[in-house]
Amino acid sequence: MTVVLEVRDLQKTFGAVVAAKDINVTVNEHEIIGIIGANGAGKTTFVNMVTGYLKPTSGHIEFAGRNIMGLPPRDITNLGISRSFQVPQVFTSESVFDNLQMAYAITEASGMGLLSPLYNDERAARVDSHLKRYQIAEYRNATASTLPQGVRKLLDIAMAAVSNPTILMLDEPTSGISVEEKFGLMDIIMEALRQDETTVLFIEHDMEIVERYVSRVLAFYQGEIICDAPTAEALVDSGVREFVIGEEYHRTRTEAANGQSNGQEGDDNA
Amino acid sequence: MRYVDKTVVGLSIAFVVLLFADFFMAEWMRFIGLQSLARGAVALGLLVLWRTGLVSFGHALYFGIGAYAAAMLTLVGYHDAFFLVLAGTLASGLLAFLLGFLLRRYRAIFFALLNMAFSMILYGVIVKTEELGSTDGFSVLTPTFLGYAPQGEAVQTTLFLFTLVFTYIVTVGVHLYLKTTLGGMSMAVRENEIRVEYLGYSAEKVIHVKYVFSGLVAGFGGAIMALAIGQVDPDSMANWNVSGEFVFITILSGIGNVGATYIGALVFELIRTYAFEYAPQVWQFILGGSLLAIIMFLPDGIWSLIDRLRKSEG
Amino acid sequence: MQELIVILVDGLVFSSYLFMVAVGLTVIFGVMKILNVTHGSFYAFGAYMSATLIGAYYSTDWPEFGGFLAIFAAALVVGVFFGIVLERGLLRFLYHRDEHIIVLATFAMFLVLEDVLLIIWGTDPYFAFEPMTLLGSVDIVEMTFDVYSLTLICLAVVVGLGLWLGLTKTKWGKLLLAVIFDREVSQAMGINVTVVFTVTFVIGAIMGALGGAYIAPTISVNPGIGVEVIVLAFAVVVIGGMGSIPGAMIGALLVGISRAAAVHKFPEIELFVIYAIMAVVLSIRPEGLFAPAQARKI
Amino acid sequence: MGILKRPGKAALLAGGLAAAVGLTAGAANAADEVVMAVPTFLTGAGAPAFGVPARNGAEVIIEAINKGKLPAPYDKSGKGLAGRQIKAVIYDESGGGVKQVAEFRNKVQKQGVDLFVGYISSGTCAAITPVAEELKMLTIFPICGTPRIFEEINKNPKYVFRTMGHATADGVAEALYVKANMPDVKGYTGINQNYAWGQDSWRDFDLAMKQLMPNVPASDKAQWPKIFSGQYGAEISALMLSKEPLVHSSLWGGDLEAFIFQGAARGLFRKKKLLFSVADTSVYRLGKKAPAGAILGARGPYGIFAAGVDTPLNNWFRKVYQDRYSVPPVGGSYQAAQGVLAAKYAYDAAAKANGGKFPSTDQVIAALEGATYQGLAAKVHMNRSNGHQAATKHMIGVLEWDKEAGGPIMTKVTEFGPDCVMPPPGVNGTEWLKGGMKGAKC
Repeated sequence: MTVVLEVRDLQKTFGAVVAAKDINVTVNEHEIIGIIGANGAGKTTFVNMVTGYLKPTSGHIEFAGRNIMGLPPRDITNLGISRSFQVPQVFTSESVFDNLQMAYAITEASGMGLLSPLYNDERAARVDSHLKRYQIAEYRNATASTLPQGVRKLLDIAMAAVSNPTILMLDEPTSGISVEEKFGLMDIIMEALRQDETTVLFIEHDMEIVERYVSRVLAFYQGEIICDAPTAEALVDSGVREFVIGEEYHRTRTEAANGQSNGQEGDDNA
Repeated sequence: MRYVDKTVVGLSIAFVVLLFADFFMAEWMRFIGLQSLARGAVALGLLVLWRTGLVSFGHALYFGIGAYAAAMLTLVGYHDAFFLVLAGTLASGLLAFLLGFLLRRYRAIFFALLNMAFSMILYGVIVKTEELGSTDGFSVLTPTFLGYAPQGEAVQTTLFLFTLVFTYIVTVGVHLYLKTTLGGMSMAVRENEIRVEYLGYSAEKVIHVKYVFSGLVAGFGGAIMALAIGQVDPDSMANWNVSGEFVFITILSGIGNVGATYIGALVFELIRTYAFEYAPQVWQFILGGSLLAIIMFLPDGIWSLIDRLRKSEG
Repeated sequence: MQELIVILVDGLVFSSYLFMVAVGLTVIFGVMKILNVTHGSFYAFGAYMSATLIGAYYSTDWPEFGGFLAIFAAALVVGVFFGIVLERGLLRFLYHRDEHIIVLATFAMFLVLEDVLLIIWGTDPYFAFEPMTLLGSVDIVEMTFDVYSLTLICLAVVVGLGLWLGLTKTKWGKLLLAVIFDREVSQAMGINVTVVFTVTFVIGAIMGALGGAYIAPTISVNPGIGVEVIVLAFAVVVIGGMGSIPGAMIGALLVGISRAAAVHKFPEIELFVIYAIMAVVLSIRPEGLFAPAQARKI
Repeated sequence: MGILKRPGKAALLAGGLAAAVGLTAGAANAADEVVMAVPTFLTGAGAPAFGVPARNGAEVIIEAINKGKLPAPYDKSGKGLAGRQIKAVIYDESGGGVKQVAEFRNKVQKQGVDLFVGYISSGTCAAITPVAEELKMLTIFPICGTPRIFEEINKNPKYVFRTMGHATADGVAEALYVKANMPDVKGYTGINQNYAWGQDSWRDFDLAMKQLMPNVPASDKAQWPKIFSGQYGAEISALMLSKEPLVHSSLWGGDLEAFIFQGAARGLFRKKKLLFSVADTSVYRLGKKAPAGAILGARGPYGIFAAGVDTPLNNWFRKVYQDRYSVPPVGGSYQAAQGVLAAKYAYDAAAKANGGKFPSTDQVIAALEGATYQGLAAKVHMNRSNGHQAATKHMIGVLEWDKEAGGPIMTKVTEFGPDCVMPPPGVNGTEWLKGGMKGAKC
């Protein structure tokens, strides 16, 4: 197995607040990893640091054999780590097609290519096939702001996947989605990403989702990783049960589905 | 499928019509036309920024630099319009490139006001420079055109042709540019910078490119203005209310189409000219009143009238 | 030593003038996020109204000191009238629009009011020097100063402290801060944002008018005085940080004292002082000395 | 960014609009009138000091010309300009040179103006000169002062005239007056607005002083307040602390009045001798507030300096003006009136030379070039710059309050002949000053 991402001794402090401490993770190619933890445990901070949105206070992040710490998100994206957002980040007043067309254009064009027309038939064909894979083709001409939440989430993830990244980090792909839709949504995403052989890390609160799609779990508590183990092992870990699942398991499923609008953790939607 | 760009067609027809009209137009109208082209060019630069979600309240800075650069070169013996306009354009572009490194970090009202602050600094520098006539400014001699030195009415006719050709090229260029990936990124940056970053491109870079671009066309407009009027002075070229007029024109035009900026500039000139003529005591009242009326009742500018017209037809 | 003290006094007087001219602008910006170009008109109308009322007052044989009341009455009349008319009659229709559009609307309104001013008062200047004459002069370090200008310092301190205390210590102020912090949440919490906006705008307008009204006795009230004030107030507010009252105070002090020093030491560069300070501050802290950083980092 | 379906139409519309409006020529004017454009400050700070008095002065004269009611020596030349009525187009000079050039073209090409009599700001005059020559438009500048008009901008004017001495004369006359009346002065400083005209005023006075009183030092801390700043606290302190007893100032209008209020409250005028080059614009308005004892100039026998000139023309003008506007005429009123009189003189003289027929512009110009005509209170000699630049006598005096008459009055007035204060024909003012004012006939 090839190591694609290696994080060593990552620290992040905001003044006196420690948001991340002694984070050490190694990610192998084609792994599907679930990131769990209570609100404010440091999950989004971790994703923000790896994707360059937040600069770690200290530590080391190595991706594809080079140190990417301190690089801005665009450089990290271009190197092959992409991400989606808990609150979908799309071009709200544009159509779904235009959103993806722009995503393709930015991904594909560089240098003088930026001065070639935005629209071309080949690109349009790629956009349409992408729409089909994420099963949102029927919304092709709808304005992004009018989309149902699930479709908007799919669009957000589809845009992140346009560049065919080595690693895709999904920040709570199922938050704000009704229980009935969750598995359908995840099926679409995971199938598309499996075809692309993308390595996936995703933040998730729903343990059923974690159990079903994930091979390995990173459990966060107070800025630290308290457990890094295969899914089955992690879910019975005492620390995880006490500090992560304990809370989650005492909720009913509906509450879990509706209670995801956490305002404290992360600031990726600032 | 052969795709025919109707804006290009429209601009080309207008270009040809005006080209011929140049030789028949009343002198005062040609002069108003020249000013409209010059101011419209600045508004075009603002349109490009506006589509990115940014408004500058200080583009008199680039207008002024373009005008003064061209005018100052005439002081040291250069008179060729091609050279002067190119120099004015590039001087502004260069300044925009340098200031862009700072300004691209700001958005919204802060961006608008920082621009205004820089334009005021230029204003102060000019007022303090007695060699450049301080507040009086100085006159710009009639330019030559690749060795051709027109006299009398031919000066304006030639200058109009010259301006028309370059405005046409610039405007079609801008229109085509807006259809490219980089041009289209205006929308992306305006809508969601975070997404642009996570698609792997720098939003600041997009803004910087557009800023330089708007500086270039504003400088172009300034240089043309200096040659058309034959005079530069800080109050008409670099003061804050001049910047306000450019934003006025942009609002008047709407940002729907590149050609609209020139119509907006023309309407602006006509309002001002007629207000000055028929109500010399209250021309500011009329100007301000028209602006308010447009803001209140025609929020998307003149272009929206044309859109409405089209909708009602079809 | 004498020169130093004189510079300080001159600087304080000019700073107070700048503060009085800028404070209304910063109050309105702070709460409503509107850069109000009409501020220049408030100043001009305040000055004209003040000159008119002072003139009317001194044509009676009422006690001389009452003339000062005319100044404040003028500021109130102008501020309340224009504040309500402009906010209710124009701005409220524009709150949902781009902030640039609102600035431009106030610019348009300024143009309109410039001519309204001419229609009401004509082009002849108005004098209202009685209050200034009344207070006489005083010698400090063998330099004669007129007392009226020195009272400007007191006025600036009172206005500055009053606004600051009003904002931080009163219930109203706290409501205001809530609105500044988050307009929508405040609305959800039951704060009547509409009233807050109207009141803020009126207060800002009164401040602008008070600047003009109080300055009127020391100047010739002329057409065009409003334009000059816009740029000056704008510069002070940008230096101090837009929307910050302490910022406006620091900005005014910085510009005022530097300018006084320049006048005494290097009069050639006087014109430049304000722009130079602005350039330096902007290149180091473009959001101004006291405003929270607004630049997006991504 | 919707794809536009029929954008060509709008562009066509614009082109068509432009062409259609453009192809219709400017408004035709009645053949029996002369359209005279009178640009002057109607708005802004320049209006009360210069613009409105100038407009009033021009209006009084134009009305009298049209009715044929001017007193001698214009009482026998009939109504109007060479028999045609003047249609005055009075408009605002505000907005800077560029805007005024645009407006000039509009007035010529669209409104069919026949001649211009106006412009107050040196900046506007400088901007207008080349355009007036290009458009072959007879243009008379009655007020603006910069010598650059005929020294730099156009040395061979054909269409542009100025009917008043230029600013160099101010500096020379002031320095001559100081030399004669304050021979022991220990030094001089200044307070001038930091813009083109203020900068020129100080330079000319300074140069003239250096020639006439080479041992009297100038302060290196002359004050340069921003124009229209209105706040002079620090400047007044600095002036009071300076050791130079004489203060030169070209402040005008609202700035001047504010400076006087603020200076008077602090005793500046008791401590320093002030020399104001254009303060006559404010003396009547200031009344008792005007600083008695200050030296005043007005670049000629205008305004308060003309108060004692007892000619039918001047007496008539003062009376009509006072009756109509309830204030006495000031410098700007006189100067504008003098500009209109130049047109009256030139059209009538040209008609006479043309056998009584209405003259062409070239004939009018020929009549005015090098002419000497009667202004309101002095002869105007058009004998500089190929007959396009006027020279008149110059007057400087000390302002006092006349208790008996209850008004301001000039005392200790010195008259300077035109050839004493103006550089000789063909000589650049600044070089003339630097070279020791050779050829001055005082």
